[in-house]
Amino acid sequence: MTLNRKPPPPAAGRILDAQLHLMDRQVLDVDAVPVTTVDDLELTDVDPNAEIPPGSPAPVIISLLTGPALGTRIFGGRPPSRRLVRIPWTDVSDVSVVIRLGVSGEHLDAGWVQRWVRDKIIARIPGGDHDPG
Amino acid sequence: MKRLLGVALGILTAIGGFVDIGDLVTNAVVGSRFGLSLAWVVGVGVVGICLFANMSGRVAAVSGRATFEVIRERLGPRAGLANLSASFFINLMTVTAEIGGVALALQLASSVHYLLWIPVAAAAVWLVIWRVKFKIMENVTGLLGLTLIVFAVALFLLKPDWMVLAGQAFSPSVPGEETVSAYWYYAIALFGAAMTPYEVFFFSSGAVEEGWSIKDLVQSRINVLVGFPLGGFLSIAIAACAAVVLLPAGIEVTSLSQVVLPVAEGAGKVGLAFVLVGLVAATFGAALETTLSSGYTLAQFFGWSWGKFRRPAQAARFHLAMIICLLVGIAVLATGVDPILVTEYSVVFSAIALPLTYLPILIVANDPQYMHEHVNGRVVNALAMVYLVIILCASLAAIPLMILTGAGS
Amino acid sequence: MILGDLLGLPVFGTPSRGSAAGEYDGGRLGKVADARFVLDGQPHQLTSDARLLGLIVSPHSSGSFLGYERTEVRHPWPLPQLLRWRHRGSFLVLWEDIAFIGREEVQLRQGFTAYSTALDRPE
Amino acid sequence: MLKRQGRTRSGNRLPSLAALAAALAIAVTGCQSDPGKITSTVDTALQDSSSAVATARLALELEQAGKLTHAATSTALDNALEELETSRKHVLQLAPETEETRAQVQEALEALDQSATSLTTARHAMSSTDQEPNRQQAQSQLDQAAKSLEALTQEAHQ
Repeated sequence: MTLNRKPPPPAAGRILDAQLHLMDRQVLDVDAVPVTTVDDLELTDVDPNAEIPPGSPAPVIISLLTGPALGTRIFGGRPPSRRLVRIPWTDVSDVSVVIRLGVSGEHLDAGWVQRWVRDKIIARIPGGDHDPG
Repeated sequence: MKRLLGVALGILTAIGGFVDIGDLVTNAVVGSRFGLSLAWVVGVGVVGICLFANMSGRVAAVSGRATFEVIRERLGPRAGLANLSASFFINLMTVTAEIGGVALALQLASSVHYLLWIPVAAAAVWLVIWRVKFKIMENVTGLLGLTLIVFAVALFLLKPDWMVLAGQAFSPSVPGEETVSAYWYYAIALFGAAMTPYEVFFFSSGAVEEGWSIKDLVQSRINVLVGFPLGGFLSIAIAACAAVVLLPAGIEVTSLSQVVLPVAEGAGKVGLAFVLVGLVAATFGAALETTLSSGYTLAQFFGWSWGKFRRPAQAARFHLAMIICLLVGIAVLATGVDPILVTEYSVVFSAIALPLTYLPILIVANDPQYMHEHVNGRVVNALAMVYLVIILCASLAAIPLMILTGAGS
Repeated sequence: MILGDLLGLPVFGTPSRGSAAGEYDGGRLGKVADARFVLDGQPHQLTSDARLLGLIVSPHSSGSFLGYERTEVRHPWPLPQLLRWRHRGSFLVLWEDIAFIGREEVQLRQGFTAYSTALDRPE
Repeated sequence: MLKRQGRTRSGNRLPSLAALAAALAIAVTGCQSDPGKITSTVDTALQDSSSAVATARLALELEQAGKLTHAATSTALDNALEELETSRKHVLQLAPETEETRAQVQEALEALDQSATSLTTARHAMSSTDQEPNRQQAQSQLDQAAKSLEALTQEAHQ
């Protein structure tokens, strides 16, 4: 059973399980405004056709994925790489119950739908740009 | 006074959940056909919704996470999407029905045909969502909805035989002219109505809207313990009124106009005035609750920015989604479909979506990463597991019973 | 590489000649249930690189643990017990022991070590 | 392409959904011409109509006692009339084949027509300005209709 196996050698940094700590978590920008949910993760490539040479460096997370990645994760298939909407891992500042970014969502690719809906529709309706009440 | 107004969220949630148009009619139907012999279901439902609404409120207050974020995190995208589809579909049906309900209530007050009121009602709902502060919205609709207490007053004025009512309620049996499957169909409908998922979506999101934190945990509990039992009390009062006046007259409720007749008989025109205000407020409140819930669930599943505390432009997709929901609702109603029929189905469908909603709440309420020391206690967990089993049974039995009874007819 | 593609892939051992037919003898060991990362890579302004520490392989199900991979989460009965039973025999295999990650399968190196998946350090 | 558990599972769900939809469709449409179906349709129609007539009687009574507003009373009468029309439509759609069922449907239709007339009278009484005689007339018509509906229902149950 799980509990009887020996524990792995201690690691030097924080441990994150992808499914538990990262996938499907809410992403907030530096001003705590929701940006998206983590729909998938992109890692550095591993050659799928050859054996991994012993001692190769381990893959790292390059970016959080959103947009079409959700559809393919649910229904299968794979979007072309250029259609993936990415948030670079280097923008991530903290991983807890939510994933916080150290940058504003305003300039991220992941925010374009929000910006489009806002500029083309919502901001044009009277009152759309005012505080409620 | 502050404490008193502090329970507005609970009251609005419960009124929108327990005495919305579907429940008003379902309760009256049940009263006019089964007397109070199904009152126990309301009791079971009230305890269940208190349990899970309190949990979702606690999760929201401690971790700042609203319910649908938690659902997606724990169930993953596939099961999360299944739940989203079911919940969103139910929400949309209910939004449609509630707008129809506001229109029907206005027809009762004005005798202007309800189809003419529908655009007015939908526009009013949108304006409140677009411009009115959350706090004002919940206080006004919650307080006005309280006038439905007139159902209880009318019941007293009708001077019923309390022993007979108590007998029906406490030693329930299936009335002679009804079938056992119809009895259980309505039991599930009432249970589903009491525990409709949009109540926890709304309550937990409302807690985030109001910025609850750990120091508001007591507030959350008071909200739950005042709001939902009050909602349950109102729905039993409605059923009892129907049982006292309509059942002996051989009237089976099919429309809202029949629901108010017992109040008129007991409390006259004054009572009628109160009940009309209450009906408009309750259905309007439910329309707000379900429209907002549609936006909340979508936004939380996809991680969009949401909330009435933000400017609409800062939660653009959230507001756009709600506008589309309202337009769809108007379009459906314009076909002349009976709004009451719509909710009667939605209540049963909601029984089916229940397990996928309440399981993740229960799991996260036990997770120290979210809850720190505020995880569930043993008693709450034991009760919640019992309810999960009940919920599972109800959701499995819902569709077969619906087919078997021809939706209760 | 997209993580979603990796999750759920079947995991095989590498057949070893000569050794006694043990439990990891080239057969199918299970499916990739999760990927474990450690924040100890190259430091950046905001955070460090998240390096793939290893994969969690579950013999019976690649479904979610619903959060019960952490041993300190024990409530409410009987959910943790049920989920741990569903994932019984699951183990962590480190990156160093992974021989091959293809599009259809993952293969482990000969004589890899199966570690406990327990994750109960304070977060 | 990857083969995922979830996808095959959701693939299996489709046929069962289709079966469910088919079952629903059968339950809703039913079979129109068998005599048992006719009897139960007539039965339901009579029940719904007597409920509608009873509603109208109660509403008129309350209005005359000054307990119900004009608007609420007319709405109640409108709803009752709609309910009656629905019942009538259901009975009219029946295709009785035997002599016995034909007579049964005929009788029911007569009672439903009588109820509709009485409800229409009541509705007119509500909207006309010279009130009293008209309302009493409406009320006695409603009483009559209720009696014939009850007689028919009892006959069916013997």
